Amino acid sequence: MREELFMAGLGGQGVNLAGQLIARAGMDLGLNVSWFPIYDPEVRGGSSTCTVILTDERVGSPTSDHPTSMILMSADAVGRFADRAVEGGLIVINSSLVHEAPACHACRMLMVPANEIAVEIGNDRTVNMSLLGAWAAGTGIMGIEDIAASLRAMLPERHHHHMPDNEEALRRGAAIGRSACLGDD
Amino acid sequence: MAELTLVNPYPDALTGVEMRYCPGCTHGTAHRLVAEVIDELGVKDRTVAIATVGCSVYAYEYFDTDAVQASHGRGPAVATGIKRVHPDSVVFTYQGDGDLASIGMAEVVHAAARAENFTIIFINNAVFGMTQGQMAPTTLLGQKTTTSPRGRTVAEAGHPIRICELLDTLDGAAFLAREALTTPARIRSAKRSIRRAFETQLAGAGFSLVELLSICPQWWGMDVLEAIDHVEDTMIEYYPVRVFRDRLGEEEGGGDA
Amino acid sequence: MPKVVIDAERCKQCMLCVRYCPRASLRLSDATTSKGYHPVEQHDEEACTGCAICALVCPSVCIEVYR
Amino acid sequence: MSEQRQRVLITGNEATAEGGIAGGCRHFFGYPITPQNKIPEYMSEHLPPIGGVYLQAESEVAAINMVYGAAAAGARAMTTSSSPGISLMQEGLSYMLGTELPCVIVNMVRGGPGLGNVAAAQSDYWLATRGAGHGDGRCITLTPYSVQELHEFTAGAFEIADRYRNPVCVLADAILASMMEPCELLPRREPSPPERPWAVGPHDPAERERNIVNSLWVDHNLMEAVNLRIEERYRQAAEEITDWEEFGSDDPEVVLCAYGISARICESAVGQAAQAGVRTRLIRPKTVFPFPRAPYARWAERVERMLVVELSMGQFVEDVLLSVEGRCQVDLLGRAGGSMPTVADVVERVVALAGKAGGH
Repeated sequence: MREELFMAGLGGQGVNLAGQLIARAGMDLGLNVSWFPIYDPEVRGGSSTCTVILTDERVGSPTSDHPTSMILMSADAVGRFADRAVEGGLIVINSSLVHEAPACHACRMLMVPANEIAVEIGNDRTVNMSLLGAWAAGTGIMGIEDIAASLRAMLPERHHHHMPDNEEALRRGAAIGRSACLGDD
Repeated sequence: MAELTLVNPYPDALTGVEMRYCPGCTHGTAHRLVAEVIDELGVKDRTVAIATVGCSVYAYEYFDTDAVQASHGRGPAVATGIKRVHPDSVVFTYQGDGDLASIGMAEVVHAAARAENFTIIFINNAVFGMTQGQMAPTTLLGQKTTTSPRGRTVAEAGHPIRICELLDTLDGAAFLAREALTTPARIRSAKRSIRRAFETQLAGAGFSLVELLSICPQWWGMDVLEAIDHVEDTMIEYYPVRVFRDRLGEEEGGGDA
Repeated sequence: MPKVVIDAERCKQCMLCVRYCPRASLRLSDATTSKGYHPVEQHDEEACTGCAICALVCPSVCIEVYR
Repeated sequence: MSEQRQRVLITGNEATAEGGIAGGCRHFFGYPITPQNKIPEYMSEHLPPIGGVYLQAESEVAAINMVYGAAAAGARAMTTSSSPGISLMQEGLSYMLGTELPCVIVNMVRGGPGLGNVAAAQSDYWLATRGAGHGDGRCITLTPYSVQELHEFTAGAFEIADRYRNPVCVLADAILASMMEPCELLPRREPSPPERPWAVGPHDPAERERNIVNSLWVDHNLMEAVNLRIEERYRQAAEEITDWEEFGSDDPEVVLCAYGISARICESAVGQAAQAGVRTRLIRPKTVFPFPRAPYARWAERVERMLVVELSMGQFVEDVLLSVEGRCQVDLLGRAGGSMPTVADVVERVVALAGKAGGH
């Protein structure tokens, strides 16, 4: 098993923290993991990217030429990176900022209105969480409770009052992920 | 007839190795004064001398203390490292004007700004001696050197640097003085300042530096006595001899003793 | 009577002691050191007060003063 | 949280810094430069509370000379930087070689030459293995390829530096510096370096003569003696600490040669090449000075081709060439300036080489 997750979005969307949560959860599940920010030298300015490798073998390269899954959080990210996904891979897209799904027929797409969900929950900081929830449900590698546990572990104590909002966002994302997967089948 | 006693015993903090300096070179005087102060303060066994690069490169052969040979200009950085490992050591660097005021300007300024608790003996003879007479940052305007053969001009080489005045802008400097190794009175005064600098360090008060106006008959093209007069008549005019800062004295509520 | 002892072999003939001796009791000798210098000698022992100024100004640290 | 071996997800920079502390370093002198700023940041947070010293120098030139002073005074001292800063430290390193002092420096290599960029590169291989400034000395050079190894190698570097009285360079890169991986932390060792009878500092004169830390030897015989002593230590080090890892097929058609981050790419390529029908084996040095010549010499007898993958235009390959001594063909896949080959790039070259090899 080897999952290569690539994440990209705008600065401030919590791309790197989201990637670290996955890596941490993977580590706690006993997998070999790596997390690596910005490997593409053309990634500059207001965007940020990271790559997470989850595997039960040696991690090898911490970068990924053709990710098995992607979480793309902005229109810019979709435009630049969507076509790198491996055939049959999963792409989770923040449909709040991306109105058209990319023409990538060989991939499974999950459209998650992450900003709207965050507004409904009443916490802007949860945008990345619904996307992670959808990714978890879409890949089946880990449960949202694993992600919530690593968030609790990594979040400074003073921010723990945000946990319920984050868990809610994870659940809503996962619900979208599950329904879409059912639809695929 | 009363028994005669030796009034100036050879300093314990000097090895006795014959110093390889030119006739009349005041490096020898400076070495002796520093060594006498080390003896008087009884700190020889915890003193580390930092020899640098220049005519005094062999300082570690002359001072009978632990010693580290530093690269050109880096004495204050090396001293910082030692002092941070052994705060109870007594550390001094011995640097010339090329070493301190040219290549090592950053190190001395930052050591002073950090209030590093060590002492710098700064020999200013306004010329690079060891490399055979080139212009130093402290070379006076009009002074001929092997790289200012028509005399130093502002247009070509800018102005000489006054180190004490420059460091006097930094809060971390606790003792700053400029002395001259020319006349008996000035040499006595120089020793008082050197002692004060070491006392400043022993009190943990911060950075101390004594600039010693010195002669270089060889590269000034003068005999020894002419060179001494040159310091008195010309050099002191640009480099005033005085105590710039004595924080220990200020704390003691009095002026310079 | 005070006494000045000069380590002639280390004297480099710089003349600082000669210049600053308040009693003019020092002078260059005719001797030659192995390095080719004429070392300083005390020619007027009667005049010497043992003030040690000669030693104070000597960069070669080669003068001992007894008093 | 106080168990001996805590497993944490941390960046390479943090693992390096904690490795230094674990190795007994309590004196850190540094100057900020990307991509290793997390190291001085970490040290500034963690050293003072345990009685250590963190000092931000005014330049890399000053930083290495502070390390020189601290090492002369007997401390386990360390500095870290990235390529342009390491260039500035060459003078100080040369003095430490000349005075036979131990220290640890870490170079998180970035793209160059010049100011370059902050992407990963391996173009300081020569600087690390041949460099250390002027004169006839070198840094013992370790090449970790994971966050765990950054941690362990940095900690172990102090032992090696002490044993051979020589600066030890941990040579990594911008990716290893910034990536996060699980890392089992070593317990923090007390700063108890071996006896240092040569160190300067306050002492009882009845117990030892004064110490002089010096590299000025005008008498060429004395200067040569220093060099011969250093050379003898390198010979010893070659016997005692040379280290490497091999991974992949026991009957390879092509042997891959890479260290550090390139070895990570090659590790993935070993698997993908197998899927493409080509058997490969990776030889990955963990030390590059001393260089593990033996495995290269051994496999050179058994394969026709080796492929060297490095993020530089042919530096590491020279040590491979010196090791195989012409017994097999050595090809180079080099990228420069912060660019990296993909796993697919490596596999493509391997497949092409295997084709050639089979054709003989």
